[in-house]
Amino acid sequence: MKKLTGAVALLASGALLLSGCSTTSTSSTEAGTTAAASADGVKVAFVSQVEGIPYFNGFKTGGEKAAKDLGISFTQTGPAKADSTEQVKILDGLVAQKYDAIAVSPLDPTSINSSLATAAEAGVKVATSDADAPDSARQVFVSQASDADLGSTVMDQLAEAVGKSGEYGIVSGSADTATFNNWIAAAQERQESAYPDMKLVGGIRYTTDTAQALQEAQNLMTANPDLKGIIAVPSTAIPGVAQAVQNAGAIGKVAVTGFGSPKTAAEFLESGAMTSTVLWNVEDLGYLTVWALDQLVEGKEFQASNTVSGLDSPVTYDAASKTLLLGKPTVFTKENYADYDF
Amino acid sequence: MNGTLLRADNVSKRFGATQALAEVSFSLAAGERVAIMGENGAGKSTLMKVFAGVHSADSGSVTLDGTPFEPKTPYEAILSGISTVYQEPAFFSHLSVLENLFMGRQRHQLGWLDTAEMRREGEALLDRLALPARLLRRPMGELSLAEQQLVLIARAVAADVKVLILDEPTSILTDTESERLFAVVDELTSRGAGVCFITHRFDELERMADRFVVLRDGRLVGETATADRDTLLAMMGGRAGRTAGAGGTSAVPVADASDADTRVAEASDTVSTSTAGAQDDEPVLRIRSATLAGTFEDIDLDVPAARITGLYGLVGAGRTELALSVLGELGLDHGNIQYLGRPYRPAGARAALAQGIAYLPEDRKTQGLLHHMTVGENLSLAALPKLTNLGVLRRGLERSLVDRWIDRMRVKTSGTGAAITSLSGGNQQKVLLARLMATEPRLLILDEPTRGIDVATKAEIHRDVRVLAEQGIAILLISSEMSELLTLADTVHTLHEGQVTSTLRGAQITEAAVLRGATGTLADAASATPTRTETPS
Amino acid sequence: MSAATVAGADPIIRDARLLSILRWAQQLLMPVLLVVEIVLFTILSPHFMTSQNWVNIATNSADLALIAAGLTLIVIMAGIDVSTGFAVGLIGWFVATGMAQGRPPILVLTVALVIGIVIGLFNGALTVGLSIPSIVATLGTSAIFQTLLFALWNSTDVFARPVFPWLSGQARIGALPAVVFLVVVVYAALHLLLSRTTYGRSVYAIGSNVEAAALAGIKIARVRMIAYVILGALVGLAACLYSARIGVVQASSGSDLTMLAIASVVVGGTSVLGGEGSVLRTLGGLIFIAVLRNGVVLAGVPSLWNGVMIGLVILLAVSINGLVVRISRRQRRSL
Amino acid sequence: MSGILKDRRTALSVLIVVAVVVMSMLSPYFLQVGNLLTLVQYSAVVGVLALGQVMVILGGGGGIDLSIGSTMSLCSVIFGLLAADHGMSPWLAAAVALVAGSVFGTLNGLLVTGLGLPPLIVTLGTMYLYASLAQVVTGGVDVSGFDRDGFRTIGQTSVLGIPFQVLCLLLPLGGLMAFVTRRTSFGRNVYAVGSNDVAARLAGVPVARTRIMLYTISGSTAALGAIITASWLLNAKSTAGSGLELQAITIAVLGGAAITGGIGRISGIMLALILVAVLNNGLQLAGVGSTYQIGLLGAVLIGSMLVRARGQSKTLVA
Repeated sequence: MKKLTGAVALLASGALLLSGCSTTSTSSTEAGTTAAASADGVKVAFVSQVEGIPYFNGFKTGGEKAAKDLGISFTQTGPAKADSTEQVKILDGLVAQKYDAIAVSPLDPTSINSSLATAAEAGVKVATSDADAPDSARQVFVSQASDADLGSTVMDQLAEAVGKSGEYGIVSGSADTATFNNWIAAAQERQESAYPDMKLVGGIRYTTDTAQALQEAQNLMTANPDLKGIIAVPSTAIPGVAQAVQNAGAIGKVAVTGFGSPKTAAEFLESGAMTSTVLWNVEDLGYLTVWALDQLVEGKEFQASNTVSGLDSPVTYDAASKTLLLGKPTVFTKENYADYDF
Repeated sequence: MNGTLLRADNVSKRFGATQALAEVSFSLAAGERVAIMGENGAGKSTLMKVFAGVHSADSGSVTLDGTPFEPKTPYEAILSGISTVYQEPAFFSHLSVLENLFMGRQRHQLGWLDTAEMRREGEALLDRLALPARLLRRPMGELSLAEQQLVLIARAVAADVKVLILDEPTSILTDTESERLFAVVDELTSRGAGVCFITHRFDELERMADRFVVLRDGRLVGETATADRDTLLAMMGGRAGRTAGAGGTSAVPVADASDADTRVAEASDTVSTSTAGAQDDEPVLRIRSATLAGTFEDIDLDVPAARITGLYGLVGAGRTELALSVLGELGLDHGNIQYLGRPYRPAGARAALAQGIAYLPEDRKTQGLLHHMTVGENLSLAALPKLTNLGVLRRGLERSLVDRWIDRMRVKTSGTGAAITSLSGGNQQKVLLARLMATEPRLLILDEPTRGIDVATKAEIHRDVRVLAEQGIAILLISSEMSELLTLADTVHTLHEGQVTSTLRGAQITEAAVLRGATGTLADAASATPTRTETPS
Repeated sequence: MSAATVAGADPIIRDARLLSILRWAQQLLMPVLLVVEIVLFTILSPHFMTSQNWVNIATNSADLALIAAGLTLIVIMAGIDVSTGFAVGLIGWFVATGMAQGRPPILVLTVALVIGIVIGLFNGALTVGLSIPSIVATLGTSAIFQTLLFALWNSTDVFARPVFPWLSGQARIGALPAVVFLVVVVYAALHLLLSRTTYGRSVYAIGSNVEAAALAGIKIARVRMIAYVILGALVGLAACLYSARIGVVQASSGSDLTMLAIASVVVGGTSVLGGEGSVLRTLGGLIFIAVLRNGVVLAGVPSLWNGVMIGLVILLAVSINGLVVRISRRQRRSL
Repeated sequence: MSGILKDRRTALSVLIVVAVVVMSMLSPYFLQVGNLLTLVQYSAVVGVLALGQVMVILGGGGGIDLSIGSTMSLCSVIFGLLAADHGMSPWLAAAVALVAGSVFGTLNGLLVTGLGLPPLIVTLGTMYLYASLAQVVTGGVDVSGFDRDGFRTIGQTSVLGIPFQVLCLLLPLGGLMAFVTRRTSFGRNVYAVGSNDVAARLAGVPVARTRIMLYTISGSTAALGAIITASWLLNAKSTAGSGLELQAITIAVLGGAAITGGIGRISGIMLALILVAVLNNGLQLAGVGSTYQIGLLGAVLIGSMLVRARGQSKTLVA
């Protein structure tokens, strides 16, 4: 009996292990290399903040498209959970694999600096994209939209939905993600200057996952019966907050907007629990990032305004802050979300 | 008497170097009460555990009701009708008495407990042993040891029992409680069950059993139908010639001196002759009116240097607790202890060791051995403070200390790096004794130093202890083994229910006197301390 | 059994009385703390004592309640399971996927229960069959479940409709959410199982003294295995509730439930050393923690303080427990 | 064969060789010197924590420290706030953080031994407590701005090509622990207490003091982990240590420490650390995501327990 159970357990754990491995080899989410291997062997890579969420999937789609257009090879990878230590490890691993250029979306502005410096010393072109590390050795920052633009856009959306007055709350992601904090700060600034009749209640609620976001949103509504709107910051908070509004039967009473990919928000845009979500065209951002990396590898200078063949509008470059700016934020609503696949 | 119920033929059992049972044949008839007698380590418990399914015999056969009986687990034995109440019982201290009574054989329908029925039966069961019904709901762990014992007896009786085995059931029971037990036993035997007792109490023998079987060193050495104390003692100790005439000045019995080292015997003689002089000296340890509520009361005890002071008492008499209180591991409600002529406050085993008081614990396995460690590590543990330099071990020093003691105690081991578990029980015990000796103590408290040890090693340990006393160390020897005390002790104090009942010196140390003291029957020895009135519970 | 215990007369009985008073205090601790907590929050926030808020508390902790109930059985037997959270996430993925594909609800529910039981059997095989310490075994399986969930999730959030509408906490029976009745039924059933059946007695017996239990003929491996299966089935059920409540399954789904479930059991007063405890105590601990997590937010304390409160309550509860054990040991005069 | 299996260190060495061979086949970059050096670099933090954890486990009595990750987080923010916001020299702040870590550890030890509480639950409580306190004092936001006085030396420089934190912290600490456990009376006491605490007490070993010390040590190693991370990332986070407690326990058990205490060697822990580092890094290079590494670690943990369970049952029966 004992031997049998032993054998069964051994088999089972072996099977689990195998299934884990086989899934890995078939799924190409975190380390997919575009089929179009380059003739000149240029390899570029991007380190995301967290593996595989729809947002970074969209990024990858764009990046792969650019790699194909440019005839280079592109790899995207990232940590399983938002953890800067993991991110640094991954970056170092890529340097060891002798990539020509690497872009990172750093979780915080300092952690990766030394690794970026080491990479630059080793002759790797380094860039930041999606989020910045201003004091690092990065040669360019590919910015989706300025923090100020994003913050004010989301606040404008909310103000419009609630009629420019009343109480609102903010449910954010983990407190130590710099970009989230920047967006929130910008949104609050916009509210104070443009919508004095609106009032933030309950402070900023930090959450780590969807379940917690759900509870925080619920409690916000309970503690503030007059609450008219909620801003949900990252993609993990959006389903939780919207679900809470939906569960409470408060659709139409409490407006939800936030920063999230249209796919994450789709259900709720459709049901009306969310009025809109603000982001940028992340596929374009991926495209631009790979293009920028290629430019660096080729040794080409950025112009004040660059025309990128795969993108609709020209991209501005600020030489002082070494920043490429994709453009204005995009607002996704019930009407247009279906056009985007991320 | 309707024929044989339980029968063992030529049963042998060996544990390592110890022959626990050697070709023992034994039978129990229906309706019969048999007392199994013998000294500690004689094999009584082992024989009973073979019946109870705890051990399986190496050779020989057992039959129950005429059919071969080879229980693989204790539970199988219980199902076959053999119930056992062990000396150190296993029960569920968190659960209520009711749950303890019925664990494993609850009244139920499809797993659904019939609590009302069990409560009725439980009350009846407790009533048979004169226990109040209110105990049923109390957690077992909150009962007194005697109550726990009675509940376990009730539990054993409740089963459809053919053979009931009781291992020292009455040692912690008061007379009234014992009487209830006997009444229940009578009832069982009248219904055709057989009962086996293991006991040390001579005063109840006639009340207890129809037949007496004596084991010695794993062999069945005699049977008798009369509870004649001298005959039984003679069979148990194999020293018939001595017990009656133990009137010499030497405490070392002649019979045992033959297999002891003559040098030691001589030494013992010198010690004995100087007894009078030593009496005037300040004892190494002087205990006055030591009391720990509910455990022992008003104990006066002197442990002089270069002497072996014996403390005899049955299990539960409070002997180990007294030792632990002196160490400071258990509390002391009041009392006055002097050590080396100065007031002494017990502050734990560590402090005691630092002052030269070493304690050899009763239970080698749970209180002595470091199972995962080597012989050397086990041996040097207590002496480590002396073997370090700013906390760093001085390995050379440690090795030479270990080698010296292994050599001196003649420990049989493949090396100091051998696992302690690879040694025989006797050699493990020698290592533990060496551990204490390496600290160079002034006072050595030995608690059952030879329990469960083979005869040859036992003799060696006895010789070692004597040599130690000879070197001037004060030794307090706690033992429930009569022959050990008779062989070694210069003075014997008997302890009964937490009180010193008699103090025997030299010629006064006879089995009869010791037993009288330990069983609470009025001590008649001249030097006995006045017995206090017993507190009924 | 310690070798150094001894019987005495009156003092022991007196000590026993003192001890039972302490035990009584120990049992009253949780209700008293709960009342204090509720009064405090009612004063601090006008929105706390509202029916809507209580409904929120109840629906938000229903899945946790189911896990904690099952875990209580394991803990009474001196075991532990630190894999429940990711097991919920893993099963939740199957539930959400099944519902998204429009499978019949009853089938989805059955699949959830079956996977839960398989997970329970797997944990059981490792700890019972192969005698791996339960903390180590479930630490390992937790990592494996996490990875499996991640592999299945494969970067795609799965949006789930409730398996049955009443599982989401929306449906009411009278004024109460239907899930509350589910929780009550599960707790009542487990309470009866523990207190009124031979199986329940065996669970306590194993936790109290394994050797004595073997001696009493209890089939220890089977009893422990069944407990893991019960926990597994409850985890499966909890996964249905969880995915219905949150509405989405992601890579980290369920991860926070593990420690909260253990905390509920412990705060309730079930001893991790085994032999003592009940699902009713767990329910008390669970309500305490759920109310705390809710009330702290309503009272305007930043959510970052949550852990401080939970940590302090765990330490308080376990300290009182420890004090009782310590005093009882002193009274028993054992080493 | 069973004799070889019984010594965990032999099995681990074989596994390491196998893993290195497999990994170098999976990725051509694996066996390059630069990679091997970065490989060990990441082991420093979790290695330091595992060394603390194994001490607690060795001490027996159900000893385990679930709070080391949280202690690390709390020490990290204490360090960060002192060095960045209060302008203290980072080295002095690091010293303060070490003291703070040992205090947090001692608190665990006092609760466990003083009140005789189960370590699993005590450290579960302090795990919540310390992690939450770290969040509360910083408001959850990272602290940075202490890159002064050469503080980055610890995490970002190399000596003789070997990362500083490995050569000058992890290896010396490992050596020190090995020395302490094998060559000092304290170490002997640890094994004695873990093997049989009643026997140890009766033989004059200060059981409570020894156990409290073990928690103090594990608290200090957590603080050391916080300092290394802070220097490496130049950023002090309130979540710096989250999740590391489980990794540390895993490495300790994988390295041969019996969860019941009294058995285990520091050398085994170091080997387990290398194995885990090789697996993590190799899979990273082979493009396997870090979540799969977690699963593999879980499977290795269970697998290693199977070997132990079989080996042990043999020795126990004998």
